[in-house]
Amino acid sequence: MVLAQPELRTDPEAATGLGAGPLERSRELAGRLAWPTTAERDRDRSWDPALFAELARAEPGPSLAGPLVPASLGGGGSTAAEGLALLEGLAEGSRDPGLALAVAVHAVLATVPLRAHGTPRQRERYLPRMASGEWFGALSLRQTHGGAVAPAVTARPAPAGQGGWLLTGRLDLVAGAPVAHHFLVVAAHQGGGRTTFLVDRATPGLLVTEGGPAAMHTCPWGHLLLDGAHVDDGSVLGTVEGAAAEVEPLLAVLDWVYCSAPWLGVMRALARDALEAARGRELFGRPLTHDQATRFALADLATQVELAEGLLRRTASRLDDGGALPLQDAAAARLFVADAADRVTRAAAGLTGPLAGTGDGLAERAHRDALFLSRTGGGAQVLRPVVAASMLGLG
Amino acid sequence: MVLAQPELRTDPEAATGLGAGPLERSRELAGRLAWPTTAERDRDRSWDPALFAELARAEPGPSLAGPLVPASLGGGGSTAAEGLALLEGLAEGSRDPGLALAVAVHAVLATVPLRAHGTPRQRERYLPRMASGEWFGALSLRQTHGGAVAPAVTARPAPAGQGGWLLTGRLDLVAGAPVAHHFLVVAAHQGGGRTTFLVDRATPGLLVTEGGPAAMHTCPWGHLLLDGAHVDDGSVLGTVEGAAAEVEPLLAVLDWVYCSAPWLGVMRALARDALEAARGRELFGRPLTHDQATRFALADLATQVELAEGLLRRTASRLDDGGALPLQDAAAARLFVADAADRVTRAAAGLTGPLAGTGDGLAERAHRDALFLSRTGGGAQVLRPVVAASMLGLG
Amino acid sequence: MNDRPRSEESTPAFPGIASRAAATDAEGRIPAANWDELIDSGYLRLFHPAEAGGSGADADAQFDAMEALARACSGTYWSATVSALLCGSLIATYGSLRDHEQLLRPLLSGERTACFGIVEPTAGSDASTYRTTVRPSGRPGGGYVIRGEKSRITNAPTADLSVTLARRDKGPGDNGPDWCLAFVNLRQPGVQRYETPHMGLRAMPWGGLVLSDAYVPEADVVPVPFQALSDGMTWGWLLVSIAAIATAEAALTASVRHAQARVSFGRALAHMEGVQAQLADSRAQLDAARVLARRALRERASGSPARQLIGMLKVYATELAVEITQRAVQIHGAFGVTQGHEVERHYRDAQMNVIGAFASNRLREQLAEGLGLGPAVYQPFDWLAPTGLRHHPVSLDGGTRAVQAVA
Amino acid sequence: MNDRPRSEESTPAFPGIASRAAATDAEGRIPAANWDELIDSGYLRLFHPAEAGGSGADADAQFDAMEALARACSGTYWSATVSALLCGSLIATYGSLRDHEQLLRPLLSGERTACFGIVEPTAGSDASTYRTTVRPSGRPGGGYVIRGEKSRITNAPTADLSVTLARRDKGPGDNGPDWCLAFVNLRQPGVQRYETPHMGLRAMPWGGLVLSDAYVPEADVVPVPFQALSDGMTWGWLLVSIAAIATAEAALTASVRHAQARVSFGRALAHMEGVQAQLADSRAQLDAARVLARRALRERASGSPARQLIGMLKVYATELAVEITQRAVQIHGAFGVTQGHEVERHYRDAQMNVIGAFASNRLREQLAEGLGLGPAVYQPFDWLAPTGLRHHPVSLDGGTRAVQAVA
Repeated sequence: MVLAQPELRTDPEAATGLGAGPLERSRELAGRLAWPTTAERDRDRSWDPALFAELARAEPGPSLAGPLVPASLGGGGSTAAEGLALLEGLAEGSRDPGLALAVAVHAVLATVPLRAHGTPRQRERYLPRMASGEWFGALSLRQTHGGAVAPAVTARPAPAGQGGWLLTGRLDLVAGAPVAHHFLVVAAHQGGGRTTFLVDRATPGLLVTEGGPAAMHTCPWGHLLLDGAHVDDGSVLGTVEGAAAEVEPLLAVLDWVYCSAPWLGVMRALARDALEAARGRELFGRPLTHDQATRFALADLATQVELAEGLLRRTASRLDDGGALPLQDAAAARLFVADAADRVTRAAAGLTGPLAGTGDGLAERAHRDALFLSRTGGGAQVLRPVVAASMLGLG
Repeated sequence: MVLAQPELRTDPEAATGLGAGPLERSRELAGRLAWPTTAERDRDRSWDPALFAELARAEPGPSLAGPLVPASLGGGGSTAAEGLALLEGLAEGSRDPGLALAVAVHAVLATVPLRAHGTPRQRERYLPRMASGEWFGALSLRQTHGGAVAPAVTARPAPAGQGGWLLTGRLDLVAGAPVAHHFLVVAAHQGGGRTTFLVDRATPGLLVTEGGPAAMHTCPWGHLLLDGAHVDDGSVLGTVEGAAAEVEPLLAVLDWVYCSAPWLGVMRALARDALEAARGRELFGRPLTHDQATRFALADLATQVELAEGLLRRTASRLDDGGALPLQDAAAARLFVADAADRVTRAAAGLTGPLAGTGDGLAERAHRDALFLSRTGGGAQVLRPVVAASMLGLG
Repeated sequence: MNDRPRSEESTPAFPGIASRAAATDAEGRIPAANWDELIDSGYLRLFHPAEAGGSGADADAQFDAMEALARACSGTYWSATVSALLCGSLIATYGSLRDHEQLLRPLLSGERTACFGIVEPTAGSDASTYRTTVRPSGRPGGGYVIRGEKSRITNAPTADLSVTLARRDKGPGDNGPDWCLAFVNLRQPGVQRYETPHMGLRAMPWGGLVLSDAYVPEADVVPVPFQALSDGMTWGWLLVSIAAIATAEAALTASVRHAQARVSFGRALAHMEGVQAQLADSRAQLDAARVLARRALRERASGSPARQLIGMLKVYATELAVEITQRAVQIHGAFGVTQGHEVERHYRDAQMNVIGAFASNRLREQLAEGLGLGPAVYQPFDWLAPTGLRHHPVSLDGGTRAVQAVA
Repeated sequence: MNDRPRSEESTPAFPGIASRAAATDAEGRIPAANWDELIDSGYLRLFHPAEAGGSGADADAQFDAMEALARACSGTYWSATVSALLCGSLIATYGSLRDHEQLLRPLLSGERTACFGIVEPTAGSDASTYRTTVRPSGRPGGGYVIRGEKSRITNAPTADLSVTLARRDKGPGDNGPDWCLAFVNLRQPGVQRYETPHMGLRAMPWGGLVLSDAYVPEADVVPVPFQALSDGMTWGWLLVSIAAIATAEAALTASVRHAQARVSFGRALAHMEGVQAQLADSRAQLDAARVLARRALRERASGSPARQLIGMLKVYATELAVEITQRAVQIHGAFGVTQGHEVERHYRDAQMNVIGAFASNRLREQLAEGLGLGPAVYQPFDWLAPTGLRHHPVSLDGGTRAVQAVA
């Protein structure tokens, strides 16, 4: 398969004042290291540990494995906005939403709760090794929208003397499971309160199996089976029964913002592909670029990309400005980005896929994976009530 | 994989007065013979000749291999509306848009032009064997919307003494190619006129290779390479240079109507799946069926199915009523069905796929294949001008 | 293809009504000449059998006539069709020819008009909030009186008769239904009316009735179980759907004409693919709506409730007409928002059909129930907080709890 | 979050203008009290630097004030902003402070208003069809006269000054541009005006100017290459976009209020997930539009043409506002189509913004060009017949050719 290297576009950050850098560097890196094997990894549903290691240790610039980990703990020390840009660039360069999702889950969703709610001991134990890429952190995407779905894991106190907790239940949709060193698991107590636990892979009573959804094939997927798995008190992240006020809303915001981030890059790549495809086709003996309806579709596609970029970046930058982001703003941004991704993938696929059987198949993969995006983070059925609650003063 | 047999619904034909029968029989047959292997065939991109043979020879009722072939020539002798119903039922029972496409191409698109424009000799040679399923007929879906795309095959007169024509060019998107006995090929003459040829697989200078689009995996796909392939005068279907007035508009109507037909069945299956999925899920501790937004989505989904059914069946039945169907009515029906399929697959996938990894994966397959539907038959870029031309008196 | 408008020869075209449509809209009332034309055309008689004074047209002829009138003037169509078809059918269905022929015949001859008094000021389609009540008059001659207010009612400002949904003031031992239809003569003391100015369908009389113990003869109070009434209402959904289809067709026809005539940048709009795309999409969608509408009318006219089908039609056709009139405004540019231009009127009219009869989302609820999802279950919106997804400003450094108090 | 409306303390709220909005719409003209309030608020001065008589507000303050005024009364906003921002900027950009300060200052003080005379009756945005021409007056004192007709112009019926796009009647040896902006005093003989009634923004004066050799002093005719003018026009796109955002926000706010108050079937609408979905989608989309609008205004105010960005904004924001006002009508039910209700006004106003300035599809053409697809290429729609896809009724039995002659 002979493919042109993805064409690079001037870094949009330069225009928006985020400071040149992370997006462009990560895009270049991903285009060089990941993109050549993207179509293959997607077809084989494979994860390349060496590729991740390379992405994690790439110099210079913020680490892709731990951009939001403080520099003092070996991380990139990046701002929230820079972290967003890194994931945008990763997806745009690699043209691989699955890889970018795996990185987002490890580098942001599994990491930031430790930064935010970890004890000093937990932070020192986990964060440096996560930021270096040595330890991969994983979690179930069923647990990133609070208690909207009934908790699948329960916690009960371990027998007297033993201390700690016994966890029981099953989790699917665990992004990173096959390669993870440890997992974030939210478990419900008998009274209904929920606690977040750090569960190491080696925990007795924990079984990890492979298997995942019909999308995002380049992300390593698995299931967790917890059969009275014993975790000690030191594995509690945050407060016992405090998840609903601590880790759960944080995970929701992180999913809504950072799992959306790659799609800004994917949409830009699709917009470029669609333009190229229109330039290359003829219909009725005329270039397709002369067709007004096609021109309109491309104009709308570019507009969606611009709108999604603006809203999501603005949302992430609020985490830097004020330090606290209302949940509903993150939900609104995700709602918009998922809808834009749906529109853009359909419009682009209308011009480029699935007839050709040429290229790296981004149109088809993105069309499939955009559906996944729209169903995760709770989907519209969770996002809309979260946004509406703040408008209506209810919920 | 343990799956429930698709639930059968009362035959809608009974209500619409088409007479009970073909839809229900073909759905039952396909559910029994094809559906158990659908997910597997899709995964492996495989074609099962034994399955096709069974579908072709199933008794009683109109043959699935040649419903529109007159009974005197061994076919089903069905009406146009019954032919539509057979394909609806095939897709609904098999839950396999790719298989239904392959059957539609063979049994209708490759067959009806012979019925309509074949010489008695051609009809007698081809139609009985096609109707029995012995000979599979194939063609490129690039050639079902007239000369909208530049003809990829040229015809020049064979050297004096030899007689006949030499065909040169390449065709991709040939549905049925790997298993076909012969092909319908439209070729352009130097002066621009176009002729339809019946090209037997054994023709010297014809090379058939496998390979297809990133969708409709259960249809056998291939490419034709014609390198001065010699065909005699008896292989001309219709008039020399007459394709634009004979076979091309007919093929367009057949594609627009009969390649859309399976989607009525697919949409019904998806609507049923979506209802089931909503019934089985809980969110925020409440059944999803209590969620008003979900209820609205299901209501709209059912409405789209009803609208698409009504319009497409009405269009097909005009071929029975009056004997002549304006091209633009078929184009309008396809435009509507492709849009409905897009809406229904997205709505259904929003409720059933792609997180589960359970079931037979219809939601994901249909989501992928609906994109294919919307891009074939010329896509909206061809359909809209055809409809608009008749409204505006231009074109 | 009979899912396209029939040719002018075979369908009453209402040329006078059409020629006055802009003026009728501007003046906000239906001129007498329109009623004369309606009467002469036989339109009002189409929907009922000969024994009731009608001409008993078949469903397709009814459809053609309805679409033709609605294309000519949607406000006139609404007023006439609510009276002759909807109110006429309610009287014929729930009343009896013996007792109520003298109410029905004048509606079909055009001597009188009727309104369907259902909605009340407090709420839309939620009948549980309705308070209008019929009780025995206590007068020597017997009969009943009715008291209550009906609002946002087509023809209320002008009608002679109201087919009125009311509660029955049931005496002890009365085990009859809680509800009735009362056929109320509006030309009597105890009836006040008011007009409600409205965005579209301006010619259509629309407003309220205040009934202050208005008299109703005993025979004109027909007890009806509430559920039984719902079939009668689908006539309303159907007539509104056909109004929407006609408005959309009129807007589409105007768009084609404008596209053919209007030159921009050296080309008629008709040559622009973007315009072609809008026209073609509208054509396909409107064809689909019309096929469904003909089928629904056929089923309804043959006695089937066809409730699910008509509900789907109402939702789709009315929302589609808004979309098509919007495209028409866009194709017409500034002309389309200039008062007096046909398209400006269609745009305002189209939205009325979405709201009229049951609004779309209320119908979607019923469609969902018809799909087997069970009746709508309302639950207070208080289920978000326990999930941790409400009122939590989030910080990357764990400020969640600290900020929570502020939220 | 500064992509939400600011709190009332920090932004002029135009309480009087807001309180009169329904009456202003119903009467179809802007009352003098509105102009007094505008002048007092300093709104008209925001967009220009002190040396031109302005107050030089930054882009975010401009945005907040524009949105606040447009929410208070969209018709008043259009009129005031076309005069002070659009016409003021055209004068400041293409004229000079030395020559034209006396034209600009009264616009910012509110003593006078201006209109932008661009479109002509024959066509919309296609300047090649414009015929209005400036030629030397031939009078002893020099100067020019202008002749032509401009139509569908905001403020034309009332303005004191027209910033007029016109052709230059070039004498021999004149190698200057073919076009000019003529600053035409409309209070003189040779100027006639007319009003064009319009669906929405009814308070906004809208209509035509007939210029019959009206006099223009020499200094007030500014030759401009046509291309250079296009940057000035983007101010118009921007002001319309902000009108759309404000109308959408107003409709959304009204919807939230109605949903909280309105009880149907025993529950406030606010507790229904279908209503929540509509509100949430509107919120997300409107947030995205506002982020883009603030960015576009910042870039434009800092001197960048930001043409592509503003074009995207105009298309998206104006079409979104139509959608959001439609949802508002649906949430409000019959209230939303009752004249005098805020939402009925927003619904009519919203569509004007799609049409106003360049219409959406014309802008999409320009966006496509900006994406590198080359200029629009029009070709007669005659390319279907050779493909075999026109006029071929098809039969399964090969009737094609036979029937073809009939088609």
